[in-house]
Amino acid sequence: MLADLIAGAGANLIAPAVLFFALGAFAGWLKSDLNVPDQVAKTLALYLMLCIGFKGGVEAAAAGLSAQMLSAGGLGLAMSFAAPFLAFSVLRWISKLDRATAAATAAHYGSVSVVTFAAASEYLRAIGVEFGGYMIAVLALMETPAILAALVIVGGRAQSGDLGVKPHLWREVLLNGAALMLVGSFIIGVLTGERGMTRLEVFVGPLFQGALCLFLLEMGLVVSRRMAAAPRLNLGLVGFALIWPVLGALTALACARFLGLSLGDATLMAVLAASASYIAAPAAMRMALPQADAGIYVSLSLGVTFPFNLLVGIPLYYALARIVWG
Amino acid sequence: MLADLIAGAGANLIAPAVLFFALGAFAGWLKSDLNVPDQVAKTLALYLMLCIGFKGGVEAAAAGLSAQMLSAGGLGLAMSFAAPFLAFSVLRWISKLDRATAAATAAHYGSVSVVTFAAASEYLRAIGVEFGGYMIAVLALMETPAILAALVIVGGRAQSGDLGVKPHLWREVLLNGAALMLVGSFIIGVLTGERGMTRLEVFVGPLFQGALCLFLLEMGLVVSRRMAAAPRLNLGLVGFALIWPVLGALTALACARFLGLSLGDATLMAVLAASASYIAAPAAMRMALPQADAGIYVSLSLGVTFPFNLLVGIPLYYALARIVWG
Amino acid sequence: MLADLIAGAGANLIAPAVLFFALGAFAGWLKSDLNVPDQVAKTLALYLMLCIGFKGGVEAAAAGLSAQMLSAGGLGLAMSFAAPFLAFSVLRWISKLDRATAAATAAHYGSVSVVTFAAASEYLRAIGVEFGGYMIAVLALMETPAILAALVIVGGRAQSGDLGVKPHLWREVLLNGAALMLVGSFIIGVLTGERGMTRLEVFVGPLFQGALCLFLLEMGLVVSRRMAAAPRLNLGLVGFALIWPVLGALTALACARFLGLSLGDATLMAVLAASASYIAAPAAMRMALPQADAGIYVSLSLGVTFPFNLLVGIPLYYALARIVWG
Amino acid sequence: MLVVRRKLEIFVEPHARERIEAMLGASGFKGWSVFEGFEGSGAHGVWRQSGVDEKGLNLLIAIGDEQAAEAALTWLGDYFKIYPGIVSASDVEVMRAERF
Amino acid sequence: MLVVRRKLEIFVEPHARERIEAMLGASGFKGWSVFEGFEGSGAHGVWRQSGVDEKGLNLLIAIGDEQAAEAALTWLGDYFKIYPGIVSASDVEVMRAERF
Amino acid sequence: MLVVRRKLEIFVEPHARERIEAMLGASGFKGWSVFEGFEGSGAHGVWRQSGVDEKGLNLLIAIGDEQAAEAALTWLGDYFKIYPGIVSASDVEVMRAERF
Ligand SMILES: Nc1ncnc2c1ncn2[C@@H]1O[C@H](COP(=O)(O)O)[C@@H](O)[C@H]1O
Ligand SMILES: Nc1ncnc2c1ncn2[C@@H]1O[C@H](COP(=O)(O)O)[C@@H](O)[C@H]1O
Ligand SMILES: Nc1ncnc2c1ncn2[C@@H]1O[C@H](COP(=O)(O)O)[C@@H](O)[C@H]1O
Ligand code: NA
Ligand code: NA
Ligand code: NA
Repeated sequence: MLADLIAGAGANLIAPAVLFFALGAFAGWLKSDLNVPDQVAKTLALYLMLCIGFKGGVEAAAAGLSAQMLSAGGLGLAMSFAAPFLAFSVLRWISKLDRATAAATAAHYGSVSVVTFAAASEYLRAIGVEFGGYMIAVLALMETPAILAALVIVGGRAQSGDLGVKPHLWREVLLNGAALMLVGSFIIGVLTGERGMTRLEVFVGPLFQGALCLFLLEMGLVVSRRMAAAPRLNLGLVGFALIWPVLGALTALACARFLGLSLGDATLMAVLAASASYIAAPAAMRMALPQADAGIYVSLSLGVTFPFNLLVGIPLYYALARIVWG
Repeated sequence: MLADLIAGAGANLIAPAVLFFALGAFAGWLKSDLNVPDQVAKTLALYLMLCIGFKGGVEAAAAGLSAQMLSAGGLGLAMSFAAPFLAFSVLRWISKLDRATAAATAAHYGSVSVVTFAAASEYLRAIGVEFGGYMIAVLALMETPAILAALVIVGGRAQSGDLGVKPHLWREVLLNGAALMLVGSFIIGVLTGERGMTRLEVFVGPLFQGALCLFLLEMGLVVSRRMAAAPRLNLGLVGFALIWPVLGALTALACARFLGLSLGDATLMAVLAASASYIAAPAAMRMALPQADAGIYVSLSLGVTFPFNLLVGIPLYYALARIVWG
Repeated sequence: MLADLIAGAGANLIAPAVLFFALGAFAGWLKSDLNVPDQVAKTLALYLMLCIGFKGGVEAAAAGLSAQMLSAGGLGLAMSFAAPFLAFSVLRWISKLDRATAAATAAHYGSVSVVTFAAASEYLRAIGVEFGGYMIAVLALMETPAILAALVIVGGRAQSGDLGVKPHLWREVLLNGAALMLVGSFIIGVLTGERGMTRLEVFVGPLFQGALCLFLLEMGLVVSRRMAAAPRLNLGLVGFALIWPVLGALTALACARFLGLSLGDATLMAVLAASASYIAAPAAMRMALPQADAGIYVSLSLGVTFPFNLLVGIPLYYALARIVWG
Repeated sequence: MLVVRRKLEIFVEPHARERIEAMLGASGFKGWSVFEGFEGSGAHGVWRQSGVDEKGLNLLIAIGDEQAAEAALTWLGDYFKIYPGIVSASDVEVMRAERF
Repeated sequence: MLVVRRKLEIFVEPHARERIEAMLGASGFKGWSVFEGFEGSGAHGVWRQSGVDEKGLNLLIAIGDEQAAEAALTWLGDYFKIYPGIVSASDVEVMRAERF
Repeated sequence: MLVVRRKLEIFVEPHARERIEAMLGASGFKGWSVFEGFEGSGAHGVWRQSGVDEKGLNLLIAIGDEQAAEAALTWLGDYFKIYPGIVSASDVEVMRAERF
């Protein structure tokens, strides 16, 4: 078992995508001028959404509706909305974060990271573990509730007052480009099914791996640049960013077991619970809670939790799932 | 027959590329921040030219010179130059457009849309209808004459006077990047033939579909953004933008039949006649006829005619061609 | 033999990538607005590094350490460091270049061009000549020493004095993005080996050709734009830019023969010796020797030597190698 | 032929762009242009446009008359109390007074 | 050590860039820099750089002496009678007077 | 409510960006923004950002007080003796004086 775990972790660490992340982080640490231009990085992100959404949609269409799917969706929604309340309390308790920053951080941990999900699904594919295409729909469902939860927590305290931010905020939360791309591609996958897949096979298949490498290279660069500039991360916060994901993953596994999800679905569920948003949530928080300290919440989610999940978390959650699934 | 037509239209509507166009239009309508960065969109356009040109060149080289090819070329040239005169008269008659705006709009409808052509050739490929690679040369031939015709129509009336615009205008018209890329790639295709194709097969083949999806996504966004800002489109103008293409397609089919073109070639000929330029023509008109209202001509060609052809026109023209070809 | 040479040159000239370079040069000469947006061109460059490095790494891992590899590396290092001293003397002798410009130019010719290397390896692949993956490591080794040599030549004479340029310069020289990407991808290739290759096969394989076409198109545009603006290239300098590469290639072949390298490795060694840097060296020289005339050194390396090697040099060096290898 | 008008240069996070454009129109500006920043530094720390995270900066340049500038500056005074960014104002000369 | 010179900021459609650069040189400017806009609004409506259609805006910044600025403004006065765009002029201080 | 401050616009090659940002901080500027140029012309010839070769230009805009500007201009005076580029200075009005 332990040997398996170590082997799994090792295999993960020498996956090209993970190594490109390390290369990026290393280059950033050395202050090299290596970088993926911003418009290309944005397009890669969009492309990853397209692939993940489309493949999920095609598979979901092939599998049809199922009870598992509904269970997974319900569980995802519930966890995404509930987690911020718990995370907020924990953060206030272990750190001296002000309410706004604590709420904003909590929103990040309730929401999810699409790239972490992508890396996890590649990991499962590489080791031959199956999972449902509808997990992409679950992913999409989990992006927003956590953001709403944070707004509930802060309540009337948001300062953004009467500068006309409200309608823009709702649009940002519900219609941000990445989310729309994911959901739209999922629906297109469902509509075109296998016929669409034959046309896009190469585009969403073998290319995806390479694009993920390039994107993770840039993420590595961003992470190390950000950590070099990050100011006030104390031990409590870093601890939170490392332990919360593991506890989240365990909770997700327990619930998934209870609901009868498959091993693959449960692993992805755990990954979603463990992952923290670094696109949708920060964008919404900058608008809605400008008094919160972005230096904290982005550093934690992008700088600590993301690498942890990518390097250690994914194989760990899978190993834990295998223990639970026997 | 009618059932066939409806089935064809249905199949077209659930082609991934068409659905991504719809996704873009929908996102734009909701004012989502979804967008394909401009440098990437420009590169996608260039890449589409490369693929279309190169594939056409390889096929044209394999087929050699033929009478059909010359007929198609001559027909294309003639239609592109003649159409603007007719369109100009019609536009002046049905609407209150000033001469310059009417001439500029007429130029758009005489010229052609490469993306519409690309979508049509994908449609034909998907349903297994063959067409000649030289149709790409016809496409290239049809870009410019319409622009010259518009300048003839306006005659000395152009205001751009002595600001040194002339040489720049000629360069823009004859050597614009997109046209050069298309023609250059066609020639490279002819020169390298099958040997070149074996090297670029994956690059110009399976990738093309995916790139078309991304590009059409952005086109959908641009179309709905533009229509939201479009001011004064009256019923007459919208009617023109919907009916002119169909009449143009019918004329093209009749001539093609008369000249003995094949079913596939004739369908593409109809698509070319029906399509309206949204890159080359607007760029030239902004330079040469600055007094013309770009809000009109781009809204009509990009906002009305392009979606119409993409969603309805292509399968319709093919169905009509099948009726004529028996 | 001569017939072979001519056939080889002819085959090279109708390779798609070479033709796209010609198309770019032609479009630039006509002052067309055709261009590959800068962020995309930068990404293509990065992507070429990724592919070259990764493929080389995978092959090097499969082959293991060898004496040939060490010989090639040593030879490369030595040539890259020694060449600038010789080139400097020759340049001072044949032209009236000031010391700084002569030293900067010499640095370019001691260093190497990755794209020339890429074109050469595609050429060898197309005609079925094998070469070692470790040649990529040799390529990487040859980028920097020439730059250091130029700094040694100029010695205390650099003006950049006390504006804090030193640490930035070292970082630029040793950690420039392109070099790091190449070396990093090579190491990733070594670490992931065949397993990594199965995942990235399509991404680094069939796509590479197409990306090279697009990148060379942009290079053609840049070359003709630059040559249009280039001022004072006299016959002596142009002669240097054409003859130095051939002599460099011959020297490399002689040494390679002496060291017992294979035909493929020797050809690439000759290409490396013949090629001149147009990214790493100019960037370093702009920083370190601002008093040197960039109009000279970039025009020579990018405007004269690069096209010469691409169009004529590569098949020529291979033909020469075949004569030597019998 | 040249007349004096006010030029505002507004540096804000991208999420505010749309709102500020609406405000400029409401304040009486008849035109503006937006540029994208590459990197920078300020009271809220350093940033660099990356395409991976949400960071970025837009520069809005708007030339208009005194009243429009006044109105915009008042709005921006409130805005910058809670959001990052700065604004600078200066006099410039333009042609075609009726256009501003 | 600082001397006063004129700075022009010229906002025009991309198709005019080359012509205007030639004009600047002919007017006596010894240098200029061009930037690309992202989006904007004016008398000719709103635009946004998209890569799909031909829209866009270039900002040319040119610093030069009084005569050069005068000559350029005269040319631009004619230009803006028929093409979209604006120009603003202002005084700036620069080093190395002989360079401008 | 508005106070006068100095605005520097510094046009330099990309390789100098980092050094100049460090210098701005050391000179007392509390913020700056960087933009990327598209093409241009000057005493060192014409350039265009291409992604293939190393050419390019960065525009750094920094608003600060008199002393900071003075210090930066002195440094830049030396810098421009050997490297390409220019700097222009002008007065602008800003809100929140304590921020500059
Ligand atoms: N003094 C300044 N000069 C130029 N740009 C500034 C200045 N202060 C702030 N900025 C820009 O505005 C952004 C946000 O400012 P701040 O709210 O001070 O962090 C910074 O990151 C800079 O890009
Ligand atoms: N007052 C203004 N301030 C800043 N930019 C402007 C202004 N007026 C026009 N522009 C820019 O110039 C473009 C063309 O102007 P116009 O001819 O007024 O449509 C606009 O789309 C803006 O990008
Ligand atoms: N007078 C000027 N106005 C605006 N930008 C300039 C001016 N002079 C130089 N530049 C910019 O600074 C770069 C380097 O200047 P130089 O050292 O004069 O070649 C030029 O390529 C332009 O982009
Ligand atoms: Na989560
Ligand atoms: Na047409
Ligand atoms: Na060399």
